[in-house]
Amino acid sequence: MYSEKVMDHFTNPRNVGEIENPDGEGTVGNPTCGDMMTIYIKVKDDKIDDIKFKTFGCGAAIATSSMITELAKGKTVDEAYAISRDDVADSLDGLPKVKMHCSNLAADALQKAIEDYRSKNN
Amino acid sequence: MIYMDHSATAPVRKEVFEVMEPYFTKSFGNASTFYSLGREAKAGMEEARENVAKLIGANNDEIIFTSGGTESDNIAIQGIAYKLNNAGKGNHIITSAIEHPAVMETCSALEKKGFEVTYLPVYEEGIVKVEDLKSAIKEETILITIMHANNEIGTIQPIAEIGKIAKENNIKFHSDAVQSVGKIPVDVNELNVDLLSISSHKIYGPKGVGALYIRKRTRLEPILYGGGQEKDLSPGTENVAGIVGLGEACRLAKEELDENIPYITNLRNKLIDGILNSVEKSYINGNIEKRLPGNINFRFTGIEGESLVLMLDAKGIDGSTGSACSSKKLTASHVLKAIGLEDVDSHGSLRLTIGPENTEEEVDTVIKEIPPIVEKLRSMSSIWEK
Amino acid sequence: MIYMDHSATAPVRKEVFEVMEPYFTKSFGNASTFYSLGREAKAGMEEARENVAKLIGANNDEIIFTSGGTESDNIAIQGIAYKLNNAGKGNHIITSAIEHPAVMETCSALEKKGFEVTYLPVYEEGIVKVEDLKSAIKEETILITIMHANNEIGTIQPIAEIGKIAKENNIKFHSDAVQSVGKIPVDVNELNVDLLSISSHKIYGPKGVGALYIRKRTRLEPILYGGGQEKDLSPGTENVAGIVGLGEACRLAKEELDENIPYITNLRNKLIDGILNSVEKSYINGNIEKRLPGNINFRFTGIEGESLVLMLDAKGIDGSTGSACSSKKLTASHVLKAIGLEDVDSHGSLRLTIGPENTEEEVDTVIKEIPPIVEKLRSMSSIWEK
Ligand SMILES: Cc1ncc(COP(=O)(O)O)c(C=O)c1O
Ligand SMILES: Cc1ncc(COP(=O)(O)O)c(C=O)c1O
Ligand code: FES
Ligand code: FES
Repeated sequence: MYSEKVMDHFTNPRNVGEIENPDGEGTVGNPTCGDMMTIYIKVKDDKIDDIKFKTFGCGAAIATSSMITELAKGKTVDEAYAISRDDVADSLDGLPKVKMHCSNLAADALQKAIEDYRSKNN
Repeated sequence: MIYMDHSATAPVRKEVFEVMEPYFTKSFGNASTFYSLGREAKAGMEEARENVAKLIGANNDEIIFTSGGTESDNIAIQGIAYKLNNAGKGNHIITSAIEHPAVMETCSALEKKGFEVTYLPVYEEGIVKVEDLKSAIKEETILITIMHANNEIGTIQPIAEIGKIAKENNIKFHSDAVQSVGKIPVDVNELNVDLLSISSHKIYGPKGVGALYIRKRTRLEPILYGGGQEKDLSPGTENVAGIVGLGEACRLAKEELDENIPYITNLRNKLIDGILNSVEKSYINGNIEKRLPGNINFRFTGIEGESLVLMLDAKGIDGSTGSACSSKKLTASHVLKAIGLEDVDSHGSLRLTIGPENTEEEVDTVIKEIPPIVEKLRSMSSIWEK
Repeated sequence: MIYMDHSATAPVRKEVFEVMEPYFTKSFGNASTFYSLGREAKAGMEEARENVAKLIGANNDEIIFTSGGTESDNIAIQGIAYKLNNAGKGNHIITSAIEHPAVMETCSALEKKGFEVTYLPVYEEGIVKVEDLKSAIKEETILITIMHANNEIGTIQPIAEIGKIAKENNIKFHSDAVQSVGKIPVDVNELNVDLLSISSHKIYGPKGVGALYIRKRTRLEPILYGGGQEKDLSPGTENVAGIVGLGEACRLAKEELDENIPYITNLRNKLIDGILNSVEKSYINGNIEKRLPGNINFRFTGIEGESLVLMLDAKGIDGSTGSACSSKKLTASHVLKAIGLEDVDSHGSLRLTIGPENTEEEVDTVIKEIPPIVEKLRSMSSIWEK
């Protein structure tokens, strides 16, 4: 059902946890299937310096959360903001069809965290 | 592998497989033909019919073979509904809120065709109240269909009492006993049922075969048409090997029932205690007493069941969950909803169902493996706070 | 034993059985569960789907698995009839006079529910005329269901031509290909069918499993309800072992088709010639050319088929008859009636159907055994006069 990459990120999730006093924080949740994820970011020199996540959800939800933290880390804020749901799914060698919309919220959570960062720094 | 998903399916037992084997390649005749080879097949089938009948206290000619529990449920429910409705007897059906989709979807299809269906509530316990049933009965009620034991939370319904009320009111009564047959005593006369569904693969028989008990003089409108096999209700060339396998599975189930019940109950209770004592905020869904010997349905706050099942799988432990995330339609189990769980709580369910081949050591392993997995998932959960 | 009743059923081939075996006791998972064991089962099923699809030139996702040819026929015919009738497209169905009961009884049940059914004649040849079909089509025609090859007399219908006409008239077309698949080339696109029924046990797979080809974008009203398996059309826990067996049977059938056809045709012709030359007043029922390679349907004046079959059985030869005496309802085969046989003549029918494992020596034995048996029965017959 899940690709090896998904299973890898699910069993060994990267960057789990919270950041104290983050520069930005974004929480998204999907009412139908009920997953909830929060992304925390630290920004330094306009780059994502640190990023962590916490997720309540299925294997796909955990894997996409983990994957986006890897994709975003070190990127500029604008680059990170441009990461799409499809980018996340592609980096994981795809997600099952039913899970494409429900569990693939990590990009949205990161964008929300970045928006939070931008609103605080304007 | 530690297999604890017996309510989903069970392996074919060695003894059952051995009895089936000759019917594939040697005694392969069509049971409807009358030369020797056909008669051999027919004899195997009729012996199986007797074994099924004996397990549930029925007569041989009250058993028809089907392609599984789903077909049995459909033949029974649609069959009674159309027969009695065509005869002008009414259009009202009573069922419960926690039926298997084979019953639930059949009822809801009938609703779209003009039948009226009452879904009885089951409350936190997961058990229908006989009083609710009584008040739901009306002039137009033609059928009551309520499962014997639930496939998710294992709760056992008061079938004998319901059957008595159905009889008093002259209403046909069907019970989906797919999960109870072979696990607890089932006697069609004690239970007062007119129709009762059985599936082979839940009791160590092969998949794709089942049976339907039809009390004498109960008439059904057929929903499938063909060469007249199985009293014109489940036509098609008989799956002789499968039927023989179901028969043997029933024979063994009857023989071993008295021994299995205390053994399985004991393992189950040990597993429940082990987990509830070591994992905080862990609970059991549904009534703990009136429940199948082998059924456990845990609820762990703050985590999601699909990830839990996957992590257990990685440790070689097979279980299942009613979490929305693991369903095809991404909706939470209707059973967990019916016992009043909010979506977020139904996410955290884990069903472990124990069979006679599970051992005490396996239970010990599971008690050891679950807590750290729950802890790991909680540590990454956005909704878990100590 | 000389088995010449392959149209009734065939043994499971050794190669097929070996592929099925692990799915009973080892890879026994429920294909709907998502842990490893379930995924193994699912993978076996999907490989089988591909093998079925390949044999008939379909796409994998156009194949659903069923519990046999009978269920396939019912799902297809009732499914289209209700779907299109509910959509107000009409209520007229065209079929032939020689369909298998799975089609014929389904059509006649629909007649009772307000559908109109035209049964095309097949004449002495046992083949429908395309001209008759054309004149039968009307505004309200929603479905044509005509079998590919007949199970009794083996005659092959002009399916590709019928399909073309159905297409031109925008009418859904189903063909019961239970007897032709694996015996002669079947390609759903060449045949222009929208739906096509397959049964496993006719092609050396296990009983109790079948498939239905459903052309993309063809919508059916379900007749069975449950857990959503097989596109919601054939719900229930999948018969994984059976499905895997059907898949392997299809793979082998495809591989061996080119070799089998001339081999079987040759045996059949030898047997026909041998009998017609040695038994006076013996005939072949139905067109001799447009016929399945393995099918022979003899007619012996003055004797009755059931006694003939029993005497052959005593000699270790298995065949069958369309005689009224061997049927459950004591009525002559509707197929033999449809080709114009009087009751007394249809009594004398003997069907022998040859498979690839039959040998030339077996054919020689049958040619030797039949004449004295026919003679013996005629000598005691009250209607036989030289
Ligand atoms: C309670 C109940 N009813 C019906 C069924 C359907 O049986 P089958 O899978 O044989 O169609 C099942 C299992 O799937 C079940 O647990
Ligand atoms: C032409 C035809 N259609 C349908 C069927 C029914 O198939 P099954 O026996 O698998 O239900 C048969 C055989 O019995 C057949 O010969
Ligand atoms: S969190 Fe529910 S499907 Fe992924
Ligand atoms: S002669 Fe006996 S049934 Fe026909």
